[in-house]
Amino acid sequence: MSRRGANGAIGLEPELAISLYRTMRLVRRFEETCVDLVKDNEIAAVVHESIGQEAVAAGVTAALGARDYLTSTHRGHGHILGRGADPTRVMAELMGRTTGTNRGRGGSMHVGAPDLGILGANGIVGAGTPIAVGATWAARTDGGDSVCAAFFGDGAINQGVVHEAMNLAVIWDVPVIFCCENNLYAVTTSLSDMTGVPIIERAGGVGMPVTSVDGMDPGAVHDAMVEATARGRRDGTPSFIEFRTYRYSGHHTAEAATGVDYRSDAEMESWRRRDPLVTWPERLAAGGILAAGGKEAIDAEVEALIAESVRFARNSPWPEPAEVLDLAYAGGAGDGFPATTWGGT
Amino acid sequence: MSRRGANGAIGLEPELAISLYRTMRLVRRFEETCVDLVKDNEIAAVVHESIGQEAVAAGVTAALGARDYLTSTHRGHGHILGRGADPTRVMAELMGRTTGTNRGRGGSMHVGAPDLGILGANGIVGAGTPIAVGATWAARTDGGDSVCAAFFGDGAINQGVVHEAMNLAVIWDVPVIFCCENNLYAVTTSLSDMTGVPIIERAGGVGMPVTSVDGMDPGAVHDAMVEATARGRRDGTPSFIEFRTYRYSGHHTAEAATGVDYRSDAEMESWRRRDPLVTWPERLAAGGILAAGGKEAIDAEVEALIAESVRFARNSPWPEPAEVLDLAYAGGAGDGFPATTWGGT
Amino acid sequence: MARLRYLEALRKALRDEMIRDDSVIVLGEDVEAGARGMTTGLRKEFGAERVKDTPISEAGFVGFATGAALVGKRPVVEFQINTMIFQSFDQVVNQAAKFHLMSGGEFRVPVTYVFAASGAAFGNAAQHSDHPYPYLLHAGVKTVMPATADDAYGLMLSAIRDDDPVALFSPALIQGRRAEVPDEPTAVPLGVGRVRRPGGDVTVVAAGPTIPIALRVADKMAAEGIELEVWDPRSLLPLDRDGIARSVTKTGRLAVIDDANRTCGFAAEVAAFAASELFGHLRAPVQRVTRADVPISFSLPLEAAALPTAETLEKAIRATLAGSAS
Amino acid sequence: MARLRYLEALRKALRDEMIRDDSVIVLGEDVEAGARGMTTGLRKEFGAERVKDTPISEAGFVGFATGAALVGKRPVVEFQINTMIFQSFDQVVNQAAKFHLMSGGEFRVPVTYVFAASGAAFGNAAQHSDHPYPYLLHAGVKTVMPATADDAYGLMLSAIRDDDPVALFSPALIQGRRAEVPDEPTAVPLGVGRVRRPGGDVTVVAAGPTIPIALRVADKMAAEGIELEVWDPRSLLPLDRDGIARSVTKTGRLAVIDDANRTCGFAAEVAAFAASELFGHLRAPVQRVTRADVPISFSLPLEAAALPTAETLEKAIRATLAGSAS
Ligand SMILES: Cc1ncc(C[n+]2csc(CCOP(=O)(O)OP(=O)(O)O)c2C)c(N)n1
Ligand SMILES: Cc1ncc(C[n+]2csc(CCOP(=O)(O)OP(=O)(O)O)c2C)c(N)n1
Ligand SMILES: [Mg+2]
Ligand SMILES: [Mg+2]
Repeated sequence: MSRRGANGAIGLEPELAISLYRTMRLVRRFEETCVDLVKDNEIAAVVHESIGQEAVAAGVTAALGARDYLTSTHRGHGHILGRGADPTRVMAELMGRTTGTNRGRGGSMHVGAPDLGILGANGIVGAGTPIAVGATWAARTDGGDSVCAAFFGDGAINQGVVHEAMNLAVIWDVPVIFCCENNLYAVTTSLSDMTGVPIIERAGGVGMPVTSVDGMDPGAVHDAMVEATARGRRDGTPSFIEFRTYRYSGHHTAEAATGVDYRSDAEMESWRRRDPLVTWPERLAAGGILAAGGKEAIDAEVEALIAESVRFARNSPWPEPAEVLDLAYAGGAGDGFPATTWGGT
Repeated sequence: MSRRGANGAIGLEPELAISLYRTMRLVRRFEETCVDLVKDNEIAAVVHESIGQEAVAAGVTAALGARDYLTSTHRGHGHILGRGADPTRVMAELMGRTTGTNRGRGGSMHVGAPDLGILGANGIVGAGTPIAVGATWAARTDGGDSVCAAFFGDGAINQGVVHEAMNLAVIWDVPVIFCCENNLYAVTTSLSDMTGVPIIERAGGVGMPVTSVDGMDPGAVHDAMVEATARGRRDGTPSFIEFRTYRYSGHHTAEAATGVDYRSDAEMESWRRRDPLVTWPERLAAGGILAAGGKEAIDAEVEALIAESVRFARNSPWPEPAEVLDLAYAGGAGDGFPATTWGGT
Repeated sequence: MARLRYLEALRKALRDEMIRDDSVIVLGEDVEAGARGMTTGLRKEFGAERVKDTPISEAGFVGFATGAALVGKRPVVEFQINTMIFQSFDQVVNQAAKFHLMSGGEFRVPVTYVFAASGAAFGNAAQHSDHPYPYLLHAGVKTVMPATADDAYGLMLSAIRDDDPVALFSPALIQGRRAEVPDEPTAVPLGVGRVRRPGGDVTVVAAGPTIPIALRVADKMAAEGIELEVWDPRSLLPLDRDGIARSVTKTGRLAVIDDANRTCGFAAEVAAFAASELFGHLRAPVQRVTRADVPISFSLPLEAAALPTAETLEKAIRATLAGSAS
Repeated sequence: MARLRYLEALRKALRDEMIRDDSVIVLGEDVEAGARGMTTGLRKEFGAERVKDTPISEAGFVGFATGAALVGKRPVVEFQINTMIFQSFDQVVNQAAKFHLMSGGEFRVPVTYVFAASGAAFGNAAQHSDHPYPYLLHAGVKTVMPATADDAYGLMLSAIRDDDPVALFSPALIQGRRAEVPDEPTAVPLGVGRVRRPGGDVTVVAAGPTIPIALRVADKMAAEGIELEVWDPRSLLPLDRDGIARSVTKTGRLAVIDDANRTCGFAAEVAAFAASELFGHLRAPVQRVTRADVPISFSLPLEAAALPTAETLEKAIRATLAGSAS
């Protein structure tokens, strides 16, 4: 992993600093495009946008190595794309096509990719955390030094299974980095109403190093991850990192239609002023890392990629209804499974 | 509640100090009798003895008031008897008779008693804790000052639901006293292998006052409870108390038959030397609280009570098979429940 | 009478009961803001002690509701997503559902579990598309699934007033539908079914989201002179077996269309009941039209292929008329 | 061949697979000490990395097993108590069981869940006496329940080698029974039933702890000249429907005796299958002999009254011979 170079305020290798911007830009534009596609019924149901939280995804994934793992959440496009999943295949997945990462079976909340160590996004709050611990433990039994970034939100801290998973990681020395994206809300409920103490105390009580960092600063995110992953690789210590961040959109694309109202304009405004898509390139420019026109070039490249993703997805085939049972079981659903005579196809 | 009097080493009102002994003696002899009855097949299945842990049950329950609540565990005879349940009816329950506290439907792991605020023992590790929080919250909505002692073991600290329950108590100001009987083992597993930090740190991380006391000293147990209940009544604060204790028997009456071996003789011996059934009356005698012959009189009284319990239970009727469906539902299992045509009776 | 949407009817029933009975409280994720529609405005009207947002702690708050019920409350617990029952499974089936018996009848647990927007609904994918009532039926938990706004209203009243845990499923696909709902509280008792459309040729047992499907097929086949009797149990446990028996005695033919998984599902229960108790009246194989026992895929063609449909029902009905298994 | 107890056969199968395949690991509460018998000695033989005691965190360690399976292990998870599946229900039915499909076939979850001493056993009371396989069947989880030591051995091998989650129930009431078990690893495939006793008059489908009951009734009735065919599916999902069909085609009569709850239970599934697919062969009502759909009371007379028994089975068989519902 690239460590701090000698670039003053930024303190990261220029290449890395720029790639963080590129990731954030990719995620932002990917999701903005998804929102349009949901409106147009080209993406079914809803998507949970991470718009505003891109710095976390970019910083965390940039700190992972090739043999590391990641578990994601309902709000996971950033994690997946940051980790290097092909946007065309992710877009195809979101549009339900056979060319998708999950052949259209998963959709937005279940994107996975074995070759990238992405052990699935998860539609169930907190449920990915014990899976992360088990996979990472298993991967290290043959002497490997894998670590894992297990994402979840502030709301997930109140799920019992997250607590159980953290304890398993502690007692069995499994270097999962519990990456808590604290965007202050779980749907409409405010974190401050749902816990009696700062979120890192909850994790600290289980017995792992904890830290809280500015989730609007991809460099700070990255640095915290580098420290946690190094410690984890070395001696198996899990870590908990709180990333203080904010989602600019609603809980999902259908929130507006429900008429709920739980955030003040002032609050939203204050976080918008810290938009990493604006502040980070400004810092890069000020530090001389991003030359004039550099941002625009990245933006154009991202734009082309997104356009290509949508084109690819639109041109991809839908699964056939007759395939409905094909993946019910790893060995197929043969004789003896009611599915085969349920009469549907 | 009786607070400390002026009795030197003991520091409790003499009456209370003596009643703690009586409770411990009752529980000890009740359970020793149960062990015999299990051997003779007069009690079905197994019982989980709390022999060695009586000081916790006695001290905790002595600090509760009339309108307080209690949830118990698989190892709950002490909690139930300490709270004042009639030993004859508890014994009848354990022997499966209609005169039992639960009409024979519950058995050892499910004893309950609404009039005493005993909201059930529970065969599922940790499962009573959220029930305790809900009941205590509800009881206080009309301005009452109830608190609740929710018992569980050291092993239960790793159940997610216990963590969830503790958090609910914190955020909703529900004065449940989380009474953790740390007897160092969950069946054969050692607490030190199953958590990375001292048990009270786990609870402390959720945001409530925690303390750890000597669970072999009923006076210390009682004092800690008095402090916690007073705080709870006053401002709704939940508390967590670790009682360091030890079970002299196996996990349950059938353990010996399984041949497991997980505790050293030296360890067992060291805890036996601290047996509260021996040390407490010695201290009472030394402090002049228990006059010569006082212990023997209590012991004789307890013996008579136990004998009467067994007699009562033996002479009580068994439920009739035809009653099998009667308590399936609060309104009975009428038409429309498959039970009624299952053909069994 | 007012013409209300299903979801509005649930809300009205809940509100009416909260007015009538102080012990009724509401718990769940985002119930204060009313994210799921059923609880909108209730926090403001009834206050913080009676309408409580919970943390994302399903086992914890279900257990909490049990405790509150033991000492006199009548909690209504909203599950934001149908599969959230899984997180709290022990607290529902091993605690709340068994408490009355285990206590020798000393305690009661009058809790209502509402499953908001249950079932599949166009792209919710594998973890959010289940219709998990058969798990509760197997556990002996009273369970209702209204198909129309009037029944939603009446069954919600009964559920809240019942002294046992009752689960109410509010299927995503029908909770926007409207019907006339009485202004005065009128409870629909548990365990009483309803003929949705009378007919003499084939009994079609359907429930919740499969009622509109069954009615559509009935309309279509009526044009050919085939009269389906669409029979809605409304309450899945207790189950109005006498009502099913009356219908099958008349028609001699039974098809069950159900939106849960097939194996050990509700359709299996109805079919098994018929195979035992109505055998002498059956003139043809019982037909089960269900989900395909496969997790629901995200992609819409696969989602549709896994769900029970008008086409599969029609096929099954033609099979039973021909006297063959489908 | 060695004459082994059922539990010893499970242990032998597990040990043989651990020797054969390094990726097999064992997780559960008190598996190191072998509190439940199946894992005794394995920690010593295979070491700390392959035999791991877990905290009392069922959801956590089931999820852990899923994760380990995703990257190449074959975990065997022992549930100390049958109802512990409830704590981990989401991790089993909403995660492990759906993972393969949700991932578009990219991941496999070869985990075996063993339910030690499942079912009722003389005084374990309401929370420890369930036989929760119908929940898993409804969720589509492959499930086996061997009735004899040889099948326990052979099905355990198949379960471990299978690339999907498989649940194995080891009923308390029969896991002490002995049978001849081959010395060489011989797998019993999933989905293949077995005639336990041939007979031409009535097909009795039984499984696990109800096999000895069915055989007892068969012996008794044989004295009267009534020949029961006792048919053991062994694997409940996949289910050898062809085998059931062969038997019912011959006998024309079917009784199912099952140790789970009645509503939406395994007996309901078999009865529903027969009512659809075997209708033309049935000469009498299908009989379901099950638990009574009530939590199991502690008191022995009530426990016995709630379970399926030889008496109720005999009554049901006489009813089917008389052509009536029981
Ligand atoms: C166990 C569980 N409970 C409830 C839900 C419904 N739900 C989906 S996302 C969400 C909020 C999650 O909040 P948080 O963890 O803070 O993540 P964020 O949405 O803010 O990214 C809820 C309640 C769920 N999917 N899983
Ligand atoms: C959720 C759950 N998991 C496992 C069990 C099986 N079990 C019963 S008691 C017990 C050990 C409990 O240990 P601890 O909480 O320390 O209480 P102790 O027995 O020491 O009093 C276990 C694992 C159970 N009853 N419930
Ligand atoms: Mg959040
Ligand atoms: Mg313990």
